[in-house]
Amino acid sequence: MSIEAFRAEVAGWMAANLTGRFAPLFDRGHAGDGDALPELRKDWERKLAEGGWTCIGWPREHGGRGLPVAEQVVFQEEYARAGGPGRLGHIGEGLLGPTLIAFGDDDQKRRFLPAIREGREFWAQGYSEPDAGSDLASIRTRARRDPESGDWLVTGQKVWTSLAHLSDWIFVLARGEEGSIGPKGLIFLMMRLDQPGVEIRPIRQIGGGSEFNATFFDGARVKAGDIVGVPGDGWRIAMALLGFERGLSTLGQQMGFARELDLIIEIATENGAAARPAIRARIARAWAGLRAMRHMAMRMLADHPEPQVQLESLGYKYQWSNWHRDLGRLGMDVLGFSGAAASADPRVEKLRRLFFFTRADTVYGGTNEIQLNIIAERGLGMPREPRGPSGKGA
Amino acid sequence: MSIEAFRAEVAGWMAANLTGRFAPLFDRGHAGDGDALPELRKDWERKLAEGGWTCIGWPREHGGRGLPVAEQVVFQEEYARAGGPGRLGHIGEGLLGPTLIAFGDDDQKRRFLPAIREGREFWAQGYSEPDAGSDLASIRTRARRDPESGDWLVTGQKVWTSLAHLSDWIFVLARGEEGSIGPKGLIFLMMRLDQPGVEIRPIRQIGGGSEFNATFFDGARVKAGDIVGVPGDGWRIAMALLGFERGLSTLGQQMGFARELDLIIEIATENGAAARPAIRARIARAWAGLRAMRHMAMRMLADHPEPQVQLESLGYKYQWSNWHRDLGRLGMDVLGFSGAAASADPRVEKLRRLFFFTRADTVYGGTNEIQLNIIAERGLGMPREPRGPSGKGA
Amino acid sequence: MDLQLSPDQIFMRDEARRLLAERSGSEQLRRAIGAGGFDAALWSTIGGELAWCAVAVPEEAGGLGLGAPELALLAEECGRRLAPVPFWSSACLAAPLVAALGAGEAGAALLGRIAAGEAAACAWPGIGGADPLCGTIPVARRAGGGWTVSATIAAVLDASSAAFFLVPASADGGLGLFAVERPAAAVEPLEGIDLMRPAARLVLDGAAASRIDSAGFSARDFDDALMTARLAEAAEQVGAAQGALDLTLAYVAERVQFGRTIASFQAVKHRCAALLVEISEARSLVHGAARSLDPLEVAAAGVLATQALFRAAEEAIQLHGGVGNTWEYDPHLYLRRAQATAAVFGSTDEKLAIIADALLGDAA
Amino acid sequence: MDLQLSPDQIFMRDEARRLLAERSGSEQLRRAIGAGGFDAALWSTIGGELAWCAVAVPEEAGGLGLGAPELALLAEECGRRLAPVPFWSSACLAAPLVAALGAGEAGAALLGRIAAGEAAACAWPGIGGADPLCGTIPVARRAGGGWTVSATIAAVLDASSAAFFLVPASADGGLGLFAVERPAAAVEPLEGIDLMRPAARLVLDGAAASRIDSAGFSARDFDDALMTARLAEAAEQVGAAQGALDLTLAYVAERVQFGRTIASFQAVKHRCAALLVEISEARSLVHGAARSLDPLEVAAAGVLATQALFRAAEEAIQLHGGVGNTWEYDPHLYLRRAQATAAVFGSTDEKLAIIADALLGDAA
Repeated sequence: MSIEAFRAEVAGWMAANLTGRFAPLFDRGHAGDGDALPELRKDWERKLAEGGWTCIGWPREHGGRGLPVAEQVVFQEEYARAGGPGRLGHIGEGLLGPTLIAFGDDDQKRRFLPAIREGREFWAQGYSEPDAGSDLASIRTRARRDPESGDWLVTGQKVWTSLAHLSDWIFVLARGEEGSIGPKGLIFLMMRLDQPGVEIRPIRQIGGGSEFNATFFDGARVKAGDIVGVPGDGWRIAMALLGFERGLSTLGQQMGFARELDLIIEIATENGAAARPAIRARIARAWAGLRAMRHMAMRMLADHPEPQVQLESLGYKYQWSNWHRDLGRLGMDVLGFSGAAASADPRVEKLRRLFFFTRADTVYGGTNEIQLNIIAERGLGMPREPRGPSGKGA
Repeated sequence: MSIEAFRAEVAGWMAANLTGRFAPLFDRGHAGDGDALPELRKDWERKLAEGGWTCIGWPREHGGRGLPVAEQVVFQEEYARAGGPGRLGHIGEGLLGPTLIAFGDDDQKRRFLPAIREGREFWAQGYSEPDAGSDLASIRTRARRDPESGDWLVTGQKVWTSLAHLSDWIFVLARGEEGSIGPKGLIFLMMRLDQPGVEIRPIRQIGGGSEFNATFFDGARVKAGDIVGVPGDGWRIAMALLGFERGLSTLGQQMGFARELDLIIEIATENGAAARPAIRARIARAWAGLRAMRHMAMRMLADHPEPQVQLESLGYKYQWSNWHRDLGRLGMDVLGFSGAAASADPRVEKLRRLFFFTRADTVYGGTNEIQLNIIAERGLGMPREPRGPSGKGA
Repeated sequence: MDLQLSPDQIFMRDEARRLLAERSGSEQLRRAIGAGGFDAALWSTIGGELAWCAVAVPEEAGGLGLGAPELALLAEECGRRLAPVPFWSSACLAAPLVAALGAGEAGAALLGRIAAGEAAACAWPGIGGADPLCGTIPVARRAGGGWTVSATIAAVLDASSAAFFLVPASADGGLGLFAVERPAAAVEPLEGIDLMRPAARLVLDGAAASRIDSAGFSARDFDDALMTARLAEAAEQVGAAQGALDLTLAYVAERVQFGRTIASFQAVKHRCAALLVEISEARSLVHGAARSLDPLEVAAAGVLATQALFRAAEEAIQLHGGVGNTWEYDPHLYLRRAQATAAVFGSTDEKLAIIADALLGDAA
Repeated sequence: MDLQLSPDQIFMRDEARRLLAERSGSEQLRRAIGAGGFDAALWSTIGGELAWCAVAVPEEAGGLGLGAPELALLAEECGRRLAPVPFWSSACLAAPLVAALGAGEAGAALLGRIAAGEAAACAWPGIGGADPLCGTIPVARRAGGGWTVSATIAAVLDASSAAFFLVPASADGGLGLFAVERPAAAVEPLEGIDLMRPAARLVLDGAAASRIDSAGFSARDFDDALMTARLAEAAEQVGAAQGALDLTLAYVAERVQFGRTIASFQAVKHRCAALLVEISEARSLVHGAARSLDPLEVAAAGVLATQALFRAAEEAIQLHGGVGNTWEYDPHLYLRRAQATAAVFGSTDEKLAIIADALLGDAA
């Protein structure tokens, strides 16, 4: 099938299916709105699965369609263009699945992958902790082996466990070896969320929504067979998983950015802000940045990006998140004072959400500061930032 | 005399004297043009002295006029407003003089202060070294005592010895104690420049001028009586001297800034740049920054600035130097492409000089980076930046 | 000629700072959010007991007869703690407006009420624009011996706590200033982004009004009468910027990552230091402009203060990391103030245009 | 669909990089300054031996028939080392202009000469503006069987090394493109700020000229024919930004202050890292725009590249400290290029206005 035929197929499927009972999902559930309409969105995931639109990049032997990068890009673009809702299946499909494909055993693949692909089980991620935000190596959640059952008993706290209250499983990075420090002695566990030792509390965000949680473990149980790799492998697996996070969703994300910019242009044209030279220049600058991101993604998504591009791709998260944060502010400045008070216009509310939510873009998934450290140290070969005297801190 | 009468007196004197043979000095010899017309400017210094306009803030007992801050401010303003040339006597009057008044012995005061006040002797400063730019404590120039004469013999190199080739004396911070490191064991010496052990080489700056020198000492001799304080006092004295550098010249400097901004406005109005919204906004922003500097100076120059103002004054150098650097760029952007090629218009040449020279503002006298360290550490109480393993470096 | 604060000014500022540190901390702010962005007890202390609103009211009207410099100092302290009280609306906006445009007993009586701690709010159509009277101006009509005013104003700041409203309205073919008592107005609270300065929709349907001015005034007069309010808004922004920096400094001094306090990372130090410079620049301009009340300096103060506050709030969220994006930490309260005030009396580009027009002549 | 470079493109770029690292280093640049900003030997290698100027010349005119992507790659490498040769003027500006507007044998002959390594320069009045033809357009007159052109052009880039000049001129009531051989022109070198791309005043006093186009063209056609030159200028700026960053990284890795390399200070690291992101952003846009030659993307590439280069040059000077302000260190050479190119084909605000007009409609 030609790429254009494939594009038409995606667009056609979306048009035919994102309608009727799924119509309310149009453009919902994205950043800042991530906890919207959860049950309907789970149904939507199953709908997608029936259509063969989940896990299209997974290898065929693991139930995927093994589609090449170009098709995956097209899918992301058309999904976003059609106003497809935020994907509740994203963490399973994009993070845990590839991790299991790379590091899981056959039994795990058999038990977990089909449920992800079919939209039957949803995943949350458990990495950050209150005292280990950017500094994953200093996590303190402990996993001790129950000598009788061979299961692992987990105690501690994770934060920013996105959508844990809507998920069935969570993967957890924990300290599996008593007394270990830093990246050593960590273990990567897969845990059911509906059990007595787990408590999930919503974290209220600055815009008012609650897409993230703090999740508390008090002797929560992980079956012996539900660890990935062996104890001590946790760091290596976690780092690989973070690598999966980047990539294809980029282009769908950019399509969403473009829709946001279009909305800002629409409002600026309506309310007269488009007549102000400073606003005009900022909108033009935003457009330039968006085009740059698009071409950057096209360079990164080449089959074999050359070293120069690999180096530059270290900066992509910093690039998009700061662009997006600025866009959030631009939206408010286009609204002017009318954005400061409430409005019956849902477009205004969308821009207000954008303003608050984009503040998190430069923090989650590696803060600006961590990104710049990584670029300087790994990309430019500059000296590493020294750790403080204690691995744990004051 | 009322402050306004004093203002009129300064203005009147300048109008009456910056004329005739001194007319060519109008607006010359400032930053980027510091080596212009040196002999005539030395004559001008003597003319100023005759008029009683040198060292007006020095205490009466040391030959000054003991004028209060308000009058000194007015003098600086009117001097600048009249287009008075860059002061060749500045280092003697503003730095070495106050240092001797604070730390010198009676003999030194008698020998040096009158010559400074009367415009007979000019001073250069010898602090920075090639391997000790921002890091004064790591200087390596050595001073050894000649056991016979008691004199000091100095060997080493200083850079950024401003106008050393036009000066009679230089003060030098050197390592007086063999094997000492850091701020310990330093000595503050006063050295004649016209002697065999001294070689002065101009440093060509990026704009083409040569206002600074590298000065080489090869056993250059300092008389036993020409050290300030005692050996080992050097650091304390040098730091005090840097404190004298800030202060009143600020307002004269701002008057110069205002003239530069006026020039930019004049050219923008002539060449049509003033019709471009982005240029208009930048000019307005520059004006706002200049007014802020003015009021900041007015707060700092209060007789007893409160602690809040003392803290904020740590940032003043960073503030003005970055403002000025931006102004240099604004001038070129107002010129547009016509600034890229040469011009017969001296105003264009002035803006070109400004563009290049202001690049140095954020470096000399403490780089941006050092300023921010100082503000963070001394002003905000944040942790000190650790020194590296060696005091000397690789 | 210098800008040294007098001992009285320093005393007043330090007392304000002390009071608000105690009475307008994080917990109190949370309670105020629950109460619609208003702390009645704090207002009774500030407006009533301590009579902050009397500061710039003329002595003959029962005030202290001080001026914009003192108002600016108090506004700065209020901003620093985001004090949820209508000090700016009453003391910096309403009082100078009445003092400038009001006349006779009617004006003096209102000033006396403000000085005594009654909250006032101002209602005009164009609060978000550079031109406060853009939009549909309310209409006043003679009724019996008095007046009625009819209007719908989309957003009035601090409306909910106001005892009365000041309304510029067209009257007899010109402009007049009217006071409408709270019971005569319909006030519909809005969900605004600034949680500490609530806005409301105001509906006046033939509301009984008393006229404050004697013989009308021009739009230009009205604009001039807002100069103190513009200046005080910038002062408040400077204070809020300082407050956001205070929060940040406290957090980075405690928060440990990679075995070090965040405050020990040079990039963090440099950003905090640069912020201090930016705030100090804006503060200097506010102090200077408070003496001159020169329209260009006031506009410039607004530009610098808006920018300083936005950066300080942005950095507060960023340097708080994950928790900076949570409701329960305070940085977002400052971001909300930053964005909400960014376009009061015109956006930054409109303020810069005022300056540019003066320096370079009109653009067109 | 992706933007992967082909093996041929990578080979071409890497060879260019290797050559220029060897032949356009700091010492060679110093010698070129002494020779008026031109390295004749390097030009003979690049233009002659290696035929870089043939890259985008159509095959039928003796070129390789490649396009803007390849020119951009070479321009980027030239920019990185500030190669003092008229590659941009000849290959990116003159050749596409002739290819677009020239016709018949006259055009083909000129393209052949450029492809063979003869340097060409373009002379028009408005090089500093968004509109290249603003100002007084040269006048062409028929003389005998041919033409003469008269004009004074204030600044022509790379004029001194040119073998011939391309001059748009008014002819027969329209616009025509003319070639004037070097001996027929008076070239007065100017002291420009960019030491590696010299400008000269060009005086044509009834100079013999040959007409290149067949039937005239519009100002819009002329503007369109410059798209490759605009794009290549942005590419060159990206390269220069990278070159300035290269310098900086090398210096901070060596320079020790306070017992540590400057590179170990986090604030320095973060600034270098942010610069890399900025350069990479501009580079991505240049690579994308080289494929599309979409006017909006080309304008956007100019905006980002101009900004990246200025910042990189500014930071190079700043992070070199004292020596960054001396003539003998190279950072200022990059700053000169940054400022000199900031307004070729219009300033940043004019480029943004092109984009804004397309997205938002005309301002007026």
